[in-house]
Amino acid sequence: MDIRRRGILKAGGGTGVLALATAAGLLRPGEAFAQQWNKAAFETKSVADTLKALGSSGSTESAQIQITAPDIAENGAVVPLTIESGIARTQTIAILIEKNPNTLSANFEIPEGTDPFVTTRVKMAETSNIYAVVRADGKYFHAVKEIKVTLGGCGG
Amino acid sequence: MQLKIVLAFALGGLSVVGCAIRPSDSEVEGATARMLQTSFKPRGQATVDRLNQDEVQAVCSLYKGEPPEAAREKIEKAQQTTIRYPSSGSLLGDWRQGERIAQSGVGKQFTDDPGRPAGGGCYNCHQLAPRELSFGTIGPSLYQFGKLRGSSEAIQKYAYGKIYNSEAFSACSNMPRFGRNGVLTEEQITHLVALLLDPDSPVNK
Amino acid sequence: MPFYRLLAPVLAAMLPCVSLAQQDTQKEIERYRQLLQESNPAELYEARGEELWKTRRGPKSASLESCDLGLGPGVVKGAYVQLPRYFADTDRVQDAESRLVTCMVTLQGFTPEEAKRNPFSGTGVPMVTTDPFSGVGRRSVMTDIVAWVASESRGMKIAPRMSHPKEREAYQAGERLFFYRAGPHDFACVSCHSGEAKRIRLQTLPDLVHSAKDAQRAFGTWPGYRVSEGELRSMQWRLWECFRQQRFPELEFASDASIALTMFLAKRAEGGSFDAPSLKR
Amino acid sequence: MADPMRIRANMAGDKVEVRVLMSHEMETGQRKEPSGAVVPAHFIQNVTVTHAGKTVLSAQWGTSISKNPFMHFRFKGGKPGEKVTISWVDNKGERRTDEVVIGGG
Repeated sequence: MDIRRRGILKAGGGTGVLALATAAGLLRPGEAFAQQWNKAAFETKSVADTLKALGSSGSTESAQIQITAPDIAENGAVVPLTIESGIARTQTIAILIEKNPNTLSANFEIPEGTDPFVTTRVKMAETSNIYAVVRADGKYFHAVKEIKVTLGGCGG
Repeated sequence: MQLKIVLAFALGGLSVVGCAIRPSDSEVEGATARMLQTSFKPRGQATVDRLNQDEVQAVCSLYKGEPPEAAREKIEKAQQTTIRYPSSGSLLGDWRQGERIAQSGVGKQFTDDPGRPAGGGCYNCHQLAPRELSFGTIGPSLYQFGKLRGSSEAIQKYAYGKIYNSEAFSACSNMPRFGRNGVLTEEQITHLVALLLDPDSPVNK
Repeated sequence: MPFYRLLAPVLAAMLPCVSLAQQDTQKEIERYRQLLQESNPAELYEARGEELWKTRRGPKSASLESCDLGLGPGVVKGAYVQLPRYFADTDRVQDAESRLVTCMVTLQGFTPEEAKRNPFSGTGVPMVTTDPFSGVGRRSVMTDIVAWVASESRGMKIAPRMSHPKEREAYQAGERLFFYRAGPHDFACVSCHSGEAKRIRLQTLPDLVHSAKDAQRAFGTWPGYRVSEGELRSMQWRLWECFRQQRFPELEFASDASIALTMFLAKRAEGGSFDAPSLKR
Repeated sequence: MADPMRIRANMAGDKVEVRVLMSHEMETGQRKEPSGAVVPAHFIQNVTVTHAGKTVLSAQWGTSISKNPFMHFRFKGGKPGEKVTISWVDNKGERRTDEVVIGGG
């Protein structure tokens, strides 16, 4: 994939209203996320659209973001993921699952004093790339990992 | 409801458990039969008469799947006579349909729609086409089954018969008697034969 | 059908693209299971179960706190690993579930039918789509309490009793049921659970006939939270589901056959470590 | 009412290590009942973790967080005996708040 080889993800023009408001300091981070839910971002159906809805115009691949997850998940209903960012002033960590019906899975706001590290479990519809998108000092960076999904069972 | 289990376990006065400690074998037999009668209820297509054993099932239960030679021969001989070959003649169906039947494990469960055809669930227990990595190992690998044996009429008859009634070839086999027990139709079995023997089938690639 | 199940055939077709040897697949799936061990949602069921044990319920508005699980009224610690066992008051061998039914009837005043009505929790991802016990998010008081009772034996040794004649009878009948072939597929429990490292598809099956280790690990990990269904499943459910796949009629919850089989499996697992409620695929 | 969360918060060096398990169906809205009726989406949308009056983590979630969600993270500035409070609210407006006392290392 071209975009990946260059290590750059393009999001197209436009800037999300929520991201603008946060960046401009109109809302304290906790408040913004405790009370708001970025409906537009959670309805996106591609990595590029999600980035755009999150307020990014593009993202650079970074080796400082680590995705810890199994290469193969026995069941797509529960896939354990740990994202850790080594990038200074990491502000948010978002999890995107490329082949899911809706791309954006979660967006974590990391205030100062909290490690840029989070573990959670996600559902995967099928074998897919997982993107960890980090906003640090207003800029966007990402890492990507493919996770294969298998299914077991015999009654079907 | 009459269950044949009592008879089954009384066969030849043999004890399944071996060394007899209290309670006596006949007490255990009685308790087991009573449990079968009181612990299962009919649901959907799975009626309680399914608990009644035929002779094969009874003997195989009694000997825990390892019957003595005489019993083995008796079963195989009797089961041979049950095999019905299709009236149309050809035993070699369509391997593509065979692959679908081999993949599907539905059929005959109380949650299955009895109006829909059952699958063979072959991949549950056997390796077949190499591209399917999710295969079971209860039965032997059937990869290259036809490549190794050819597809002569004799091999076709063997493969058809084995799927139709495995007990005719190997008493107390773990493999269901798909034809004899009405799980698969004669036509479905010919598709499975093609999956095994057709040179174009992925099994023989 | 959940969206991630609709794609099963597609996934199966995609597997050939996976240029991984079978061994690597197994190794990565092991790693997947390891990563999941960090946290087990079974805890949520155990917590509810403990609460339910102490909650006044039923026509008599009583809790289960004086329920005798075999070690005396109210003693839960270590009770599960000594079940099934003979109970003089009912003159029956009972497993955890059937004993809880007894307590719900005698202490709380439920009818046996009420106590047995909802034995398994609803399935988030229904494998059994017409299961009357399940509905989306439907909870099972029985499953929750069994989860807690089992958790109170975690780390202990599996130690079924075999002193009363009825306990021996249950074991022996359980063994016969294990080998009992019937139905349109000629299946018995033993059809799948004999032989070293046998698999159905990719799922490894415990050899309950020849391997004490397999038997111990199998018995010692039920109840378990099943990732594939998003539900906690009990030993009673395990047997019910096995018989469904065996093409038998429906196994009655807490029935004598289910208890006898549990007795047989517990005895086969004797001395093993009880590590449930566990986390399963 | 929603079930309590299971929260563990313990010191790990100078940081507080938090693990939380929530009881929630996390319905995707894409699943069908056997009758064919679509099971409506029901999922946690917002999670907020506070300590000493300050937000130490907040999150927005979609429907692809697994049923009975689990989350693990670390923050600085907590001491044993202090409280960590976690709240969630879902798309139907149901909410749940639980707190736990930070344990030693």
